[in-house]
Amino acid sequence: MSKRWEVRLIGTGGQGIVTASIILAVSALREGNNVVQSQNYGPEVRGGYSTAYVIASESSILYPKIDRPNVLLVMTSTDYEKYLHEIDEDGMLILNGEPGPERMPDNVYFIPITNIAHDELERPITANIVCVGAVVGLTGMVSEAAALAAVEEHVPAKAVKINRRAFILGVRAAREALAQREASATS
Amino acid sequence: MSKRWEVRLIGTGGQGIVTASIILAVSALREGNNVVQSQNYGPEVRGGYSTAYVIASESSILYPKIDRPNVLLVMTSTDYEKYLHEIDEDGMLILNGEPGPERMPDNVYFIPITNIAHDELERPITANIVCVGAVVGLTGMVSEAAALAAVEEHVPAKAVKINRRAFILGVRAAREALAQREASATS
Amino acid sequence: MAEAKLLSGNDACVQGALAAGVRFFAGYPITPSTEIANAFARELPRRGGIFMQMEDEIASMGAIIGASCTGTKAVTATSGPGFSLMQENIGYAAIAEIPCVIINVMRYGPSTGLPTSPSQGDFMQSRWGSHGDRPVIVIAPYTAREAYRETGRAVNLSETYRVPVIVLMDEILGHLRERVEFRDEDLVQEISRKGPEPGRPFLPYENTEDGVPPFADFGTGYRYHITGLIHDETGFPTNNPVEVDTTMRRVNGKLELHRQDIERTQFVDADDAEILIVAFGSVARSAHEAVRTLRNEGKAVGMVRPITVWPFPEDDIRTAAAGKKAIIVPEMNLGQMIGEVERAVAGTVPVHALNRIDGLLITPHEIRDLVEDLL
Amino acid sequence: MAEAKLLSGNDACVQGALAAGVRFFAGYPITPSTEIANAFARELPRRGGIFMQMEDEIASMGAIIGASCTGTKAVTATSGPGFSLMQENIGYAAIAEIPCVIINVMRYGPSTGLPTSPSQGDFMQSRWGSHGDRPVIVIAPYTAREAYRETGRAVNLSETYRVPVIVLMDEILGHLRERVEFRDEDLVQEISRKGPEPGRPFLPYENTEDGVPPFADFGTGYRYHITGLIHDETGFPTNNPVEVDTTMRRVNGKLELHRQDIERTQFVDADDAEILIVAFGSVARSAHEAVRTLRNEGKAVGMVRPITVWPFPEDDIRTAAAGKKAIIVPEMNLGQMIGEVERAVAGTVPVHALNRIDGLLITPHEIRDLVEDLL
Amino acid sequence: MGKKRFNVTVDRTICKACGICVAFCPMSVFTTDHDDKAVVSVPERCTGCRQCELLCPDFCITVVQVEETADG
Amino acid sequence: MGKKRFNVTVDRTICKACGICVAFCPMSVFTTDHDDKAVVSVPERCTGCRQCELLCPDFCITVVQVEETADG
Amino acid sequence: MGKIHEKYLRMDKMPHIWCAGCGNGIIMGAFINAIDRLGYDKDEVAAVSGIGCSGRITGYMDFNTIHTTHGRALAFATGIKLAKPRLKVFVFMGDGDAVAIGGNHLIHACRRNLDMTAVIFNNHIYGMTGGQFSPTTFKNKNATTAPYGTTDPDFDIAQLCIGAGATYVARGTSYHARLLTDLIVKGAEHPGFSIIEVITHCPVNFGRRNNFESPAQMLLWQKEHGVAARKAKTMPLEDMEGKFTIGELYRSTEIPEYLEEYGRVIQAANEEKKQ
Amino acid sequence: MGKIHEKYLRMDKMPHIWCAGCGNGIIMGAFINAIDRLGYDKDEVAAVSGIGCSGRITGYMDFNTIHTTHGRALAFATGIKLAKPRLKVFVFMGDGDAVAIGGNHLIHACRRNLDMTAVIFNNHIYGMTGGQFSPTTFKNKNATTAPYGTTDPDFDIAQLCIGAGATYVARGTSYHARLLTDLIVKGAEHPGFSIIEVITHCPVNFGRRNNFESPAQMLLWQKEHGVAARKAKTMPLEDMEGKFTIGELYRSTEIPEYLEEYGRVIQAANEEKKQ
Ligand SMILES: Cc1ncc(C[n+]2csc(CCOP(=O)(O)OP(=O)(O)O)c2C)c(N)n1
Ligand SMILES: Cc1ncc(C[n+]2csc(CCOP(=O)(O)OP(=O)(O)O)c2C)c(N)n1
Ligand code: SF4
Ligand code: SF4
Ligand code: SF4
Ligand code: SF4
Repeated sequence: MSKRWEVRLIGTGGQGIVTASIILAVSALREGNNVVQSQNYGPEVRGGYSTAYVIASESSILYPKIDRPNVLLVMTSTDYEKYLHEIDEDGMLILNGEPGPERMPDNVYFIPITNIAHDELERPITANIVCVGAVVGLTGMVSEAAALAAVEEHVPAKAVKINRRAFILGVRAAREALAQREASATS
Repeated sequence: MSKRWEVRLIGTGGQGIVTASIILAVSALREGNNVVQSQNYGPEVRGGYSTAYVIASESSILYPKIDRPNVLLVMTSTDYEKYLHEIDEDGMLILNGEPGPERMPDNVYFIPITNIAHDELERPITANIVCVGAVVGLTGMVSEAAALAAVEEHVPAKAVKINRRAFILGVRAAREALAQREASATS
Repeated sequence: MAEAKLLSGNDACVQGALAAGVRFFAGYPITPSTEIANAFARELPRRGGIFMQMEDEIASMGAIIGASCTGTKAVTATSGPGFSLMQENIGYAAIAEIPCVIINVMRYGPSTGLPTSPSQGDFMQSRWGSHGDRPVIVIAPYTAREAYRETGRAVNLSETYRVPVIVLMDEILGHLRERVEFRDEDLVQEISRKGPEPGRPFLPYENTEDGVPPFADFGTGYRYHITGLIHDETGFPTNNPVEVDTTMRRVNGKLELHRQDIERTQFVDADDAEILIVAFGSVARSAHEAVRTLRNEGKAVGMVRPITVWPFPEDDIRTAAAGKKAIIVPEMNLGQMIGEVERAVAGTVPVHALNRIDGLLITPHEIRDLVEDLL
Repeated sequence: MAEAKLLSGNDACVQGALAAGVRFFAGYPITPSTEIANAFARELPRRGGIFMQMEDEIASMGAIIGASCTGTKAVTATSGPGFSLMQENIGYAAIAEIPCVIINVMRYGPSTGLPTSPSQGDFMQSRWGSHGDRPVIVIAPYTAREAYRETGRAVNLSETYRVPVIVLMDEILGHLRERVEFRDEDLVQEISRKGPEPGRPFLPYENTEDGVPPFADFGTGYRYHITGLIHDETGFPTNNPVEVDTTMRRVNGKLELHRQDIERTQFVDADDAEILIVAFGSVARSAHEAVRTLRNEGKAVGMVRPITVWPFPEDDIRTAAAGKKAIIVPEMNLGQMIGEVERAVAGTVPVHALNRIDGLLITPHEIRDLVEDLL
Repeated sequence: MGKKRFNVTVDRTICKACGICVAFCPMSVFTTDHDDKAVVSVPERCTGCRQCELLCPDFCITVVQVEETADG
Repeated sequence: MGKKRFNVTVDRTICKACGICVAFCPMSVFTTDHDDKAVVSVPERCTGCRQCELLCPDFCITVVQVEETADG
Repeated sequence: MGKIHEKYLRMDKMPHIWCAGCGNGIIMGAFINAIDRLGYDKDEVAAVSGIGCSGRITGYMDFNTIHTTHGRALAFATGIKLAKPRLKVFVFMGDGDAVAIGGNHLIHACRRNLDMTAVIFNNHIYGMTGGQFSPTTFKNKNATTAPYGTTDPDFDIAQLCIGAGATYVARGTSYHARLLTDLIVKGAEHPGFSIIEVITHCPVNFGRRNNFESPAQMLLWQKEHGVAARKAKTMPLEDMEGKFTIGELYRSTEIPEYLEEYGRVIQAANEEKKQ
Repeated sequence: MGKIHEKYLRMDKMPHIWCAGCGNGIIMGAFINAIDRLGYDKDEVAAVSGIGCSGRITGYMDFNTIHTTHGRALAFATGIKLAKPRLKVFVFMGDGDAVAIGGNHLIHACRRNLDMTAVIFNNHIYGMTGGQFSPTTFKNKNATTAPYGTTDPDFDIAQLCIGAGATYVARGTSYHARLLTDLIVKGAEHPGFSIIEVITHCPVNFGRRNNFESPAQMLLWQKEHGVAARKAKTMPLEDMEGKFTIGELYRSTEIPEYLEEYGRVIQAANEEKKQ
């Protein structure tokens, strides 16, 4: 890991955003990186927005905050323009949903996270693991194997199977999105 | 009042020592002096020793404590040797009781305060006013008139008469003691 | 007001508060402040005011803040242990900007300590006792006459600047009865907090130029919100960094804008002194006495006495200290104000501590001895 | 101990405390310290220890003191409002010399403030929050690894010196999970208070040479008395000035005797720096980051980080400051530690404040900018 | 006079999708949409008991009696 | 065997002259001296009820049963 | 709510911060209905709250409102009422707020009998701090500080208040919202201190951990376990097992209202002054 | 006392600081008689007190003793008992200590039912601070903070404790010293938290201000106004007017002792660990 990864996830309370970020953190850690993870508790907002983040880097991480993430995943909105200015210049923005018809900037990706969890997995609660897959698939910040191991560690024993699938579907959706982008770029 | 008077009274709780000191203070104040008065509360000792003091002076009183009083009245003991070293060089020590047969230092006076209150006044509670009379009579630190007025102000309306007598008996006992001392000095 | 009377420090505080219009007291007894509660219990009902004995000091502090929300001037009195318990709600009063006065008659601590012995051990606590940054004014009188006048002033400063004001007494002053003869300058005025300006929209935490927003008494038609959460100008909670910063800098900065009005410092023979004593409260009486004696002997010594001890009068100290040979800071604690003095003079003058921590007042003698050593 | 794990600051505190032998926790939930209570609730029963949720913070503090009287190592955890409420009993622990550890995960104050935002607003309160003069050790870690090690050390210092020890965390550290890989130097030893010496008469508050009397656990055959009144060597109340002075000077002076053992300061590129940053806690992470970047650019900047923040390492600061061009003190408050730094350097080096009070962490950027301005 | 009629509305912008109205409407007037927010599906069944109004924690629901029409 | 006999003593050095024993001894064993301190005046009346012992707040009073003498 | 909430709530502060399905909103609705029924002018109502989710209620209601410190709402309220008796003072507290840290102020308020009305939101958990057990959590429940299930015995708030000398004690639920409005109205009309305990629900921090699938299920639990006090009296004891009574539980007029008595003090003081 | 006091008191600390005739000494006597009867080893007894005249009791008794902060004795005691359950923990508090500033800790101790015994010295006044009224002062009494007579309603401590869930509640007086010893013995033997309220007297700060001429008169008042609980049940209500019951007032064994229950937590935790 030569790059310093700064990944932020935005969701609503109960969506498992914090767990997703912990899984990313543990994956990076297992691969020998330094890592910090935290979350913003809303201003005492119960059940309101929740944001979590991970920083992973080979060198030690002192300043523990993210000013502009290089990966931002938003579960709660598809309004990419609103979030574009929050990321780093060469950062990546991941949104939960289907892309609209208009042409998007190159660094914006849509992954239908909720739909995958809801329709394909029939377990909405696994959306956060789909997230993990999506981030790993799109960024390659950690190996899929490390991430999968971390997923298995952080979900209830009874739910390992379904979450493994969730992760894989997330990765797959990411690959598709990347392929599509490549296609449209070369087209 | 050219002198700085530092008067300390020692008694037990309930003997009215604090009131006595306040009366002395008010008398001095009425005669135009500066005055401070306070008391030591025992170390949370309930019903234990209580000591009160007055400082009166023409000039302003800044340091509000007495290191060595020039008048010390002790209600609770007749052991004058114990208290002699607590007073100022030219201070006066007043003890509650009858003098013993031995020869005493010139600055020690015995006034049978309890006896006067008990036997002559038949109101033990007036002992503190006898005290006031004794101090005023022995020291002349304030005029008897001023002291008497202050006494009348500080006792319950119903008890003015008896306390006036108590004061007068205190003064009288003081005069007798002075006369006696003079007599023995000249003899 | 002319007649001389014998007045204790504690009673003088009560008289001063009443003269400034205080009509509410809530407290919980504690030595050596209890006489203050006793006197309010006697005096307030005579004026139609409320004396309330609460279940503890936390509740007392809550009750006076509540009373103050209605526009009623309110006071509590306590000593060390109770003062510690009040800190959370003092912070509340500071950030919600509710005027109120706390009289702390210091006794020897920590914990139960020596309940009937004096101390100046709460000097730093009075400034820093609450969590978070909070403004506070702390005033330390040194005579009964001053206890009267300065408690009155405490009430007025609290009303004027919407800030809790602490009157820092000690056991000696509280229990000392002394001759008091009020003069014209002792007259306590009744000053009340400024209200909403008619015809102007009311913003309960308005970022006014003088740093002090108008106050609307509960029940007078302004239905606004008071909270101990950080709030914006409307009084409602915010965590927007800009608004948070604005509110906190205004609330904590407003006293700085009015230092001149708030500060009060006494200088005694300070100008031409070689040795300067910096002292407050009852210890300053000993210091003053020492100065008097030494000056009579022709020795060049003087005193600076912060009456408003917080905000600490660092400029006064710095100015007075310039060119002196040494500074002495006598305190009935293990060295608290001395830190502020050291900071103010920043190494330009050597600063000497004189601490007494045995429950007894520092004597003029001890101070004189040290002055003579240093001269 | 070698495997790397992801550990939050709050959890690290718990692990460190357990490693040092803590078997009792009493607390009352409060953001952002609650995870500490949660973790103790899970871990203590597994070790046969007691987790107790009390009715408030005052009771929590009382309960850990009580538990400690039996020889059980005891901890509580809280944040600003609760910390304010604990001050009276912290004073008690200090004067009665009962070992105990208080973890204060600082949040933005005063009052309810911004409960989920970080702050360093309790720096001064941790030293001065109780009435009277009381000793205290305050330790401020800056990583999870250090939170583990320093909480363990806090327990041990508390046991060794019979003094309350405060672990001063903040919201950022408490909630930050980070990679922790313990090395040998992180190993937390189990040190227990010294007991009565067999064959020697037991004096519970003996005026020992090292300032620390032996401690007899309740129920082990020494029937002595503990009180928050000032006491003599036997532990019974006294108001004899000589005894009072002796006890108070010993209790408040004992830490001075062991400064070397208690103090811990980190120096980062401080020797040849022209500009020195003095910072603690999470702000020191930003400062450290700034130093790293600036040094890469060849700029002569360094950092001194007090880990033990109280007693304040004034000698370390003074020595490190000598000859520097300027000192910067960044703090998430309106300027608290800076006062100590100013006092330590006594005007020999200009000291610059960098305060942030909007609920956000000071960034390395801001520090770098100021350094560059000053270079 | 015929049966009283009521107009039931849900303010979708503030509905938090808690499901209370759906569960407690005795006439099953409500169903949920894809976001689990309440939808007034069968308003004509409403008897005006106002249970939904009272139990909605977010003040989203308004039940208004409809003026009887002339031919009511 | 005859009537039991008791030895009643008051420790004058610690007696605070509160008057409780005087008031509550059912046999009026106690009187007071010039300092109002308790004096055991009529010890032979003591029946050993120990009321004085229980009620003296200062632990001054001891009631001890006297060994019966041979001719008792 | 018809349009009542638009009259009494600060609409610009809505939506409130409470989680989906939280009982706090229902109680706020029942409360403003009570105020409407009582016909109080908004300017003469003072609403005082402590810290907790429930404590946020004062931010949403258009009265003279104050959000105090944790556990101390009653102390502040006491000052307000004494200093300006014409204000109608209502105090809102969570169970932690009222009977954990604030227990002392509660029992003293009960004892004093100053004319105020307190509403306790008893959701059996510390909501705001994320689900620690409270002094009213039943046995064998899950909470973050009770990972092995709770063992502490719980308070019966109504009994506690009665023992402390309260003169009006009622219990409602958020489910029985109409009854709750009635109880608040009666409490407010009672001359003296009145306590209304409201059994309510925290779906997020209590429900999720304790096998309640939805807020509705928790309301259902209230419906099924709350028994009208009158009815309970005639029920066999074993049928009440695990249930709780609702309605007016205690009322007495023997103890005079505090300020009435204080009037006597003022009178005595002034007579003495005249002498 | 025979020689019992020489066994249990720290004779070198005598005479104690209490005023002449103060009830505190009598209660201390009754207490050490109880300990003697219980046969506890002095080393296994921990005596915990708060601040007040009554709080000074721990200084005089030869046990493991601790004099804590005002109102907090029960909190300290809770820590001691939990950390070392084999200690027999006794807690001594004044009425101000126990039900003014310390009220919250008292009700929570009642709720928790940890096996300790609390003795409350109810002299209806703040003695140590010189005679302010307390939450147990009756109406129309004189106190330094009630120069026009008290108006605050007073707590019935026993009712308060019962309301809070206490499992053993008794009331004695300093006059009925033998009964008091009995009640303390029974309280100590009760498995759980036990409260013994002792009606006692402060001749100096209550008596003198309220027309009691002597300590003896105050004891007499106790004798005349304390009615055995059993007898009271059969008495016409009007005869009880102004009187109070003494004896065991409440006892229940329904609620398990706290540490017993906590044992279950430890067990559960260890089972989980093993898994
Ligand atoms: C002195 C203090 N201690 C602790 C807290 C943290 N705290 C905030 S709310 C709360 C309890 C919340 O529970 P409850 O009172 O039942 O209200 P709810 O949130 O459930 O409505 C706690 C412990 C605080 N704010 N202040
Ligand atoms: C926090 C705190 N507040 C107040 C006090 C002062 N104080 C000491 S004892 C006491 C009350 C004494 O009354 P009580 O508890 O009934 O005991 P008694 O002296 O009558 O035995 C008070 C208010 C204190 N020590 N600490
Ligand atoms: S009750 Fe209200 S918030 Fe809940 S689903 Fe229905 S309309 Fe939405
Ligand atoms: S009861 Fe005790 S203290 Fe009182 S008079 Fe009798 S012997 Fe003395
Ligand atoms: S945490 Fe619980 S009590 Fe708080 S708002 Fe959410 S559901 Fe309501
Ligand atoms: S003041 Fe009262 S309670 Fe205290 S020792 Fe004296 S008589 Fe006893």
